[in-house]
Amino acid sequence: MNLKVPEMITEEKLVMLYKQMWSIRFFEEKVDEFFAKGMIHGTTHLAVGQEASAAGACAVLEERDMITSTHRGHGHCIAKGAEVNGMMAELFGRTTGYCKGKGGSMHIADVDKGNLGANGIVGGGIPLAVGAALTSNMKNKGYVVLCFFGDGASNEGSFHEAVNLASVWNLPVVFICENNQYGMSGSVKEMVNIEHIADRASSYGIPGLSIDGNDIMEVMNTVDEAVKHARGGNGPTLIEAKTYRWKGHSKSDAKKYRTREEEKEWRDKDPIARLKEQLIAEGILTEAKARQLRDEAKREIEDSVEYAKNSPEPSLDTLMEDIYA
Amino acid sequence: MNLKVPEMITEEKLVMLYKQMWSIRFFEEKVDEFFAKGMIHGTTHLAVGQEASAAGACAVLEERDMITSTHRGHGHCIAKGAEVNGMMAELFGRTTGYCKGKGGSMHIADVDKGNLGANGIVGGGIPLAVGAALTSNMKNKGYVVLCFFGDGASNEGSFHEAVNLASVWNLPVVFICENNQYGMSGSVKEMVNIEHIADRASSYGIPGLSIDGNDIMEVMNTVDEAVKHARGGNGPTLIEAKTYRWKGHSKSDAKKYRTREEEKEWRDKDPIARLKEQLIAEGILTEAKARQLRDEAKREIEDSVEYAKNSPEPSLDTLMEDIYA
Amino acid sequence: MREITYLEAVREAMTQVMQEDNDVFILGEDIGVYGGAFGVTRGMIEEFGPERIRNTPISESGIAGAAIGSALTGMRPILELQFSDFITIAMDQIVNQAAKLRYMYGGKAQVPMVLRTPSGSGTGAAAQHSQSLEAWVAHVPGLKVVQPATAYDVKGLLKAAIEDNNPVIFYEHKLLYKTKGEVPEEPYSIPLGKADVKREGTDVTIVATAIMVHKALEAAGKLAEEGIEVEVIDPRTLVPLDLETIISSVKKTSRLIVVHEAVKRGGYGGEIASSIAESEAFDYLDAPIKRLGGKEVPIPYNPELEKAAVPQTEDIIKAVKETLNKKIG
Amino acid sequence: MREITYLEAVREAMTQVMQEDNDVFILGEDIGVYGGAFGVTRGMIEEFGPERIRNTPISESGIAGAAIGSALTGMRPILELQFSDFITIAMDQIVNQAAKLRYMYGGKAQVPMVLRTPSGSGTGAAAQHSQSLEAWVAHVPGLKVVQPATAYDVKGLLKAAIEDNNPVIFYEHKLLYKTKGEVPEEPYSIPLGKADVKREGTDVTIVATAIMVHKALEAAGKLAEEGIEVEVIDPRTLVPLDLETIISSVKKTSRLIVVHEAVKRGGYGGEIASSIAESEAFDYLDAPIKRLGGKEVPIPYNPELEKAAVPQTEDIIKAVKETLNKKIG
Ligand SMILES: Cc1ncc(C[n+]2csc(CCOP(=O)(O)OP(=O)(O)O)c2C)c(N)n1
Ligand SMILES: Cc1ncc(C[n+]2csc(CCOP(=O)(O)OP(=O)(O)O)c2C)c(N)n1
Ligand SMILES: [Mg+2]
Ligand SMILES: [Mg+2]
Repeated sequence: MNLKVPEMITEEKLVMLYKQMWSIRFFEEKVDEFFAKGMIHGTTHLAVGQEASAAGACAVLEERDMITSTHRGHGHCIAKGAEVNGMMAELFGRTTGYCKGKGGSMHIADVDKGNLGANGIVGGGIPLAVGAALTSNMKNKGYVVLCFFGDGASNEGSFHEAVNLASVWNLPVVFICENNQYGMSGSVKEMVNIEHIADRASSYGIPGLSIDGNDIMEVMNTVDEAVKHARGGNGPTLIEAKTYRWKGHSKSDAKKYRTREEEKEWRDKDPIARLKEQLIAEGILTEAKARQLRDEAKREIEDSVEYAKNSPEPSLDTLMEDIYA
Repeated sequence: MNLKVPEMITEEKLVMLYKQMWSIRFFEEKVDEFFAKGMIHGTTHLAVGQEASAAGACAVLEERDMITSTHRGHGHCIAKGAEVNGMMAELFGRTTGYCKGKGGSMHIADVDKGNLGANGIVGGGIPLAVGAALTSNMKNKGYVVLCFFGDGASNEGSFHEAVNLASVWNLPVVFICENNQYGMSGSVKEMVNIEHIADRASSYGIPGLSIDGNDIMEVMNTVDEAVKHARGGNGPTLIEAKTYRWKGHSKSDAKKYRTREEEKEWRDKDPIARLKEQLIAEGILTEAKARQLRDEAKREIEDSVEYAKNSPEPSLDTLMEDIYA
Repeated sequence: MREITYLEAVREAMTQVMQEDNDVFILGEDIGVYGGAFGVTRGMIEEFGPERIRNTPISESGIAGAAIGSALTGMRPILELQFSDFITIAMDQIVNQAAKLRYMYGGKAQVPMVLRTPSGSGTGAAAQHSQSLEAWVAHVPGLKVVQPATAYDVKGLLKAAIEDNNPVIFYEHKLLYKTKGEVPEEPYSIPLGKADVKREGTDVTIVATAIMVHKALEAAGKLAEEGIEVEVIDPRTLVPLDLETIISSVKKTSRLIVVHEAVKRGGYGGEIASSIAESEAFDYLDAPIKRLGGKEVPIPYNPELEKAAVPQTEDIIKAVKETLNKKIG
Repeated sequence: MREITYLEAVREAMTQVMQEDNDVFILGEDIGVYGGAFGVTRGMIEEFGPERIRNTPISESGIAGAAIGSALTGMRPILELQFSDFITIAMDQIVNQAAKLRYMYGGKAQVPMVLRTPSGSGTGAAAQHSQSLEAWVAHVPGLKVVQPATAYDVKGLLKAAIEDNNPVIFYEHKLLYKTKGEVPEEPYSIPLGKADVKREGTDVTIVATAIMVHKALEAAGKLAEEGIEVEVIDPRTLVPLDLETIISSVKKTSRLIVVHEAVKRGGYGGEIASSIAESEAFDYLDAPIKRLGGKEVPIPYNPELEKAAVPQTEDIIKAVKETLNKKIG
């Protein structure tokens, strides 16, 4: 293979990742459709356009490694190995959902697979990641925690406190900031007075790297290095993956804060198309195989909708369950 | 004058500052004595050894400029022009105290003189400073806000959120971190993974300067630059003044977390002795005049104790006053 | 009279005060062109510009502090928090700073600010975006707490809150934003600390807050068909609390039910119920005071579970009947 | 039996559990060689080392989150916050994360942690270091809340709290640290949710928490000289709350006074009083339930003002007499 990839990334894995990115995209588009139709309630935050950072970052993890996610967490969840059936069922509020219908989009977790959960509080998951990494160290577990958060979250105090803590305790965390240029309507240009959020690493004496988050190869290589660094006992890294969310912030967003031209520019940097080109150029994929994978991914998402629809609603008796352990 | 000082710093002002530093020290020592004797209750945090950063930073301010202070705030308060009588009376809990006996050491404020108050919450005053600077901008007041805080406070989320806000709004604040090497027992070496707290400025795209906080000249020159920068509409600066607190953290502190040798090293860098030498070398002060100023400062503090002791205790009727405006 | 929505009434109150008083400004996340998470400030940046409709970074503690510091120095900020659950991040600034500065400084400062924030469940946003935490701030001396239930009230109370010289926590209810009511165009204020009898009745008094006012009115309507006359009182402000109005009502009806959406355990209903029990009204009571509140559970995502977590109209009807069937002694 | 202080009992409980269970560790500011702001952990770093007696930077939100994250993944952290007022900085982590994670995840996670923190006034530390904010956390489903009043109780309750699989907020009272009592050397736990009758009596029931237990006992002693027999109940845990024990007592005495140091307005006393009024005990009441609590004021610095801000023994005596003089009907 001419592509520079981490050693655990085989050709099969690359093909799997290509399909996984489609799974993420189709999942999000399906959710978008159902929200628009009023068939799912609540709110949702879609990661269309950001597939490479989720898929790429999780691709280099071991199974025992953990992640913490965000309100925009479906992609991370899929990338960390969740079943789309349970995810879709959760969005439909069914008992077969990951949270038995109690959590919804903003709280999907898959603790068994090492996903410590989405979080409705911007920045709220960052200190949790540090705590999970502390367990890894104190119990000599050897796992690394990958902590996802947004550009907007990097302005929360919780970011600062958590990264400082991880740095002084030299914990195995990789902080990965998905800088999609906006926190809701607030553009990074207005909300942060520096060019690269990765530069905030210098407040904590840890490596800071700013990368193209739409290039899954760069994501994998960078996160892999950071994970190795962490696993080797060398402490945290802050990675900034520059990317873009194609859709609005959440279900209702007139997107007045950005231009259609800007959106077009970023759509042209579609991370899925990019991977496809690379894999075809390498001979790892053919157009036909690519189409087949895409269709499979699509069908699986459609199946997940059937699964969700056919799953039972929770009985009212379950309301007061699962509060205390 | 051969000394490099900001242009508003006259010889008289330097002489005044010499006396002021003694006022701070004697105030603190008197408070220490009364706490030890059980004549003042509550707790207190003394700034002995840190006189240069308080006196020097405030020396270059205009009267309309404001400060926010900390739990270790007596020095800042004196430097911003408060009367020691009202301060001592506050520590004695009397009606003539700055807060009518309701605030005590950790809450002395002198809003008329531009001191927006000490703060019992580590980092709690930093966002307040940003708000005061916002008023300056929105009302075109032209004043600058000097925001004191400690090295320990720089690990609080409030620091991060506030400095980020000031940086994106380009507000006239000067953040001055008095790095006295410890936050209570936590040494900077263990609690921060970088050499200079001033380096945190790079997270916000603002100037960051690390200086000798025991050299009042360096403090004055640096803060003066930063104040001008702010007043000129160029936004905030983060200054780190390295210094040391000679006494324990608060009233009971066995100081097990540091060595007596380290303490001695820093005592040898006494900021008051240093200024005296400089002024004598310049012919601005004589030994005799220096002694006289010191004695005057001492007497004023002793007088303030008399004042406080002779002041009335608040009547119980005042308990429910001053809650709502 | 002209009808507008609760949301429009909030906007109108702010707009009118801001036209009069240059010291008033709004800060918050996405309040500019986006118009705020619920669209309350939509259009305001066009009228007042980005200085006075001030978008902030996502940093609730920092922006609360900035609001407080600006209030301390002469501005009259209105801070919008997108969801009232996020006050958890700003609690130090609100509770240890805003509420206490005046007192700690011996009365030598004031903090005239309003923290506006939507609370309540019913939108499917689950446990971290659906809480009703007003009991926390009502427990803190130095704060005032407002919970308007109608478009008319929200306009008048917000003006009063902005003009108040103290920190006021102003809860808007998400599900009420779209409700309509008659609202005068001209500015008016409703004094903080004045309850409103939303419906007169003789058989039982219901004290209800925020969205529960509407559920109580609905229940009252249905009960009237059965000949039961319910008096519905909306305290409108929790601090100060207008106990007098409640006391007079209880003296008349001899029965009291307190309803709020917030979790019953430790909710403000306990304060209201106990205060009435401690008052002269106690001797008039013909039945124990009953409280209805949210169940002791984080708000779940599933819509049916979500509804079951907070009092509904039928629960109120049931409570009224139970109370009427109870006799003291 | 051996007498030790409340403070020593806290330390002993932690020490004994930590000797048995390697998953238990303590984190907090200055808990290492300094021994913590009140000296509770003094000597522990020597026994357990800096990994398990883990000094943290000053960042209450970060360290709370770290505790929660570690609990979620198999540790059993004890987080020490230097003053309970600082929970304001950690509220998001405690309320939106720790309390809700299990429920939001459909029961697929647990957060076994204890947040220990000293509360209360009386030390002259003024408004930001003297609050009693337990009503806040008691209002939040998913948390348990403990408020021990004696050396014996604190040891047993802390062991139970550490062994509980839920987030427990554990309030120690500053002024109780130096009080002594008989405490067995061997480890024991006191179940959460079990009130303790601290003194038996027949004329009136006082439910008191934390330091007010001692003031109530003092009042009871003085009243006994006048022939008034007061029963003093210490709920010990606010969540879960042992209502049964209070109900039985009220059935016996027919009179109830609830006393806490926290500000009366919105305090947990309202919950206790209202719950009793809603219970079967209501019919046994011969006088209205009375609540005593802190005045609606930030805690002032001056020692005399400070005392006047919270209930004192004389206030309790006065309340008992008033209650005894009142008759229902
Ligand atoms: C503490 C908090 N503040 C505000 C919000 C509302 N909110 C939800 S997502 C969001 C934007 C977050 O921006 P970013 O971190 O960049 O993530 P992105 O949405 O771009 O993925 C905001 C303001 C929230 N959920 N939590
Ligand atoms: C939020 C908060 N956390 C902890 C404390 C307890 N405390 C008071 S001062 C202090 C140390 C502060 O260190 P630093 O900021 O360096 O200031 P210094 O005391 O050295 O002047 C601590 C931990 C507090 N008052 N507030
Ligand atoms: Mg973003
Ligand atoms: Mg320090």
